[in-house]
Amino acid sequence: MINKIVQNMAEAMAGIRDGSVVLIGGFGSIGQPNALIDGLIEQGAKDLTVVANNAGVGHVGLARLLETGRVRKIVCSFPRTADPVVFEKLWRAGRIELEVVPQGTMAERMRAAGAGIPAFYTPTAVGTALAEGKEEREIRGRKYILEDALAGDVALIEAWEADRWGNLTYKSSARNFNPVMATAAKTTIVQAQHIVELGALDPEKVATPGIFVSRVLHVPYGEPTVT
Amino acid sequence: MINKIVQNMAEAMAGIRDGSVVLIGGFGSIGQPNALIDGLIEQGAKDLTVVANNAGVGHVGLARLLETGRVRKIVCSFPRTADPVVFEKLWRAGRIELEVVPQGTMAERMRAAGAGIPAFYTPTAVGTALAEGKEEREIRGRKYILEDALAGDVALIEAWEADRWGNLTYKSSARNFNPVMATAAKTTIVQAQHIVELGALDPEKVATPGIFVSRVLHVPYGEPTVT
Amino acid sequence: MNTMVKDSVETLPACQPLTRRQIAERLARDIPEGWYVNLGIGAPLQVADYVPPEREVIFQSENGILGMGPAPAPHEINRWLINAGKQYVTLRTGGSYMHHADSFALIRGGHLDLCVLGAFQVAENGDIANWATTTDSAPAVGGAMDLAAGTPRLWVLMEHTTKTGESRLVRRCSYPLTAIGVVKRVYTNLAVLDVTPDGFAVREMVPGLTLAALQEVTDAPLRLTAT
Amino acid sequence: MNTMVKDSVETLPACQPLTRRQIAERLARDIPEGWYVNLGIGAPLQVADYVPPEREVIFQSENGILGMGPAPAPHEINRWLINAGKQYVTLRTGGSYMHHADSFALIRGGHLDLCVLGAFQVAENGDIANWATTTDSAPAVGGAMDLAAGTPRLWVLMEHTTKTGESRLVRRCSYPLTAIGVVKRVYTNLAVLDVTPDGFAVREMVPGLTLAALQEVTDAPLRLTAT
Repeated sequence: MINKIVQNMAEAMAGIRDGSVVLIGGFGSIGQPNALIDGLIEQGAKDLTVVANNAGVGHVGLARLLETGRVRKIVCSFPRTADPVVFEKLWRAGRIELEVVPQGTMAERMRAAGAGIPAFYTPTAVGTALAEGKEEREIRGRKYILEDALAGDVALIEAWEADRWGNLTYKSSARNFNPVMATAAKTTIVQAQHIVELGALDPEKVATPGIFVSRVLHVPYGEPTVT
Repeated sequence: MINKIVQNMAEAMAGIRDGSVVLIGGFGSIGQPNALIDGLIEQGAKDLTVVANNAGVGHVGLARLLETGRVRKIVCSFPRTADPVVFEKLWRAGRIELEVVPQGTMAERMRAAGAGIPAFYTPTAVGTALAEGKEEREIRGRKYILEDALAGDVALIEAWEADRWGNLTYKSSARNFNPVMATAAKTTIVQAQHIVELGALDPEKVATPGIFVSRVLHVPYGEPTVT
Repeated sequence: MNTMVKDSVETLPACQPLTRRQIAERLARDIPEGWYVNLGIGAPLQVADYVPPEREVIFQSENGILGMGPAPAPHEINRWLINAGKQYVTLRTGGSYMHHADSFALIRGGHLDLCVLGAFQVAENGDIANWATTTDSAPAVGGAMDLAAGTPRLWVLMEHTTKTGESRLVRRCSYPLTAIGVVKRVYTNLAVLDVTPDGFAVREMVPGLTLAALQEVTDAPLRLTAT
Repeated sequence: MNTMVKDSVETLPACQPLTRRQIAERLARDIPEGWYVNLGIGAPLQVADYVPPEREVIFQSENGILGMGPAPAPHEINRWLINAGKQYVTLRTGGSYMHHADSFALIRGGHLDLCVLGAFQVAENGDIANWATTTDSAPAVGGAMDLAAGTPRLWVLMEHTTKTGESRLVRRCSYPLTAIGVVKRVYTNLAVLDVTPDGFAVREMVPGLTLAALQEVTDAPLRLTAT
């Protein structure tokens, strides 16, 4: 019997290595898998590259991970938030590398990794500082730049419902980066608010099919706070 | 009030021009919008390029459209079926142009068109006859070919439910090419089995959001037959 | 015209510059029913407040909401439903959710009718600079480059000058670019201007203002729209 | 070894070649629980019949089904649910649907554990030819190239020789290629063979068959797997 549901955080985090590329879901704090991030801190992997839309707020979740000094580089679209104190300090001190990527390019680069597309052309960022060093090409009269797929070793994902095959649904705008990151990593680890019986999810409504999921941990944390 | 539901076939087909690229949904006859194809025949546009996974069966639907002689070229992955008599005759007589595209490349080329990606690299067809004339490039140690986006002037789509904003659901495997074609055409025309009130569709379950839909015609035709 | 520093708006004779809310209200009047619209974070988000609910305009938020509604009453907050500005919002009847890759595919694919962004500068060739001014804090681009490059109709909502009186409508942007040649129209506290192949054309000015006086506070050369 | 025409299988001494169903049964034994598997149309589809339901193997059909179940009873047919071979199928509990672009993103992205295809020829370097033999009828590739290029583990199920006794295991394919260097293992009516950097290695043969006798009906050179 396939059963991707793990019983504790240690099982969920098993095998994450130093130097891993870790994709972390969420847009701001909504859909961000804070319990798994805490588990990763506990687990101790270091020299990480983190891919996430934001760079953490206050001293919790992603910010707390950065604060441990285990993140060598962050790839994100918007490191600036209401309270990005941890990231800003590290960045100003030159203790973390930053790759700023347009939000849609970031999503598409991960989609490409999950879809077996090694590189694609895009109009986004043409003629801007973020196109520097990238191949530019005119196609049918318009200029584009070439962007590479962005794959993860591990994805940390937050979902609303999950079954033992790893089928997932999300709640409202908490979907955001989670489904695409699930497709882009070798190992996808999910924290789910609700565990449901196999067959309880409408086959027309599954947002991430279990094929993209490695492990599911039940984390009924309640309501997120916006930060 | 936004209302994409049209009252008759003439309204649905209005403005389709000679020389159009027409994307036609379906995999075999499942999810194939046969009523709209008949409407297109009635409408009379000619010199068409049709993009569809198959090339029609017997003398109905897509096969009937080919039989009218209005299709200059067909782009498809699998023109061979149990009874492809119409297409085979035309093709042997040199009266229709055929571009055979791997099924996944066909889907991805339309997805690219809908997603603003003009071209992408893919491993599919590398080293085969279908890669002839295409740019080959080695990326991170593997060979890929460059494929162009494939856009339509018109898409003909079959859906299960539709509301007045054009939000759509599909039934089972009748989803197939329909959602991706809906994103890839300037004008997307839908035949829907059921028209529902705005708000009746679960926001987490909408498979094609109305932004990709131009017109919806109610066609409660009942059950398809496999051919 | 050779200096960036112009007379500040406050010294303009006999006219009442619009407040930010009034600019939003003015812009909202030009959005017809049925358009799909993305409003950038900050001032542009206020535009939604001036589109009456009976005029169906469908707002998209790049974090995966199509059909975004106004802020919820405090007791009706869905804590998983935020907009791109990370404020609680609602979903309109008929709205739906999608993941980030699909959301930016929609944006990059040119499916929106309109995007409204704020900006530091707009150049007479349609270039926009809205994401970075200094290198003091970490660069943060978010979805601005995707929206600017992807949407066929980009309008900018901004003050005509900076607080120190420098024109934001310039011959060439001095700040880092967001996208090149994409702005179609600018709504400021003093005027509405089209970007044309011949530069800025003034469509309307606040009552009492003259073209000569507007030119005094504008770096780029202005002319009246041909009527 | 210099001619394609070999002694036909019928002349082999003292052994009973497997029927097609028996090859499918043999192959099914090597699929462990938990694998995601695509079975090509034709003979490979029969493999599903020999995986007992209690061993959870998840079958994908490229027309958008993940978790495909067996053929339905006649009174339980869902007419919108067909497999890639256009036969009625069922959805297993836990299964889900996706559109064609997502389905082939899954395939091309290498997420399947196994794909089983039929073939006309397999070469000792892993090349496969399975989509075209003559130019008599219109070429039809379907999803074969995507499956062959995208799946990390490709097994071929085929007769060892053609009806006229020509070997299907060859030094170099003479028919048009489907993909290059991708086949990992071949199951025939006479043997199971791995494709290795040193060519075909025989894992097992039907009882009574010798390597010398197998070599007699095989164009490519054979050796036994090192044990």
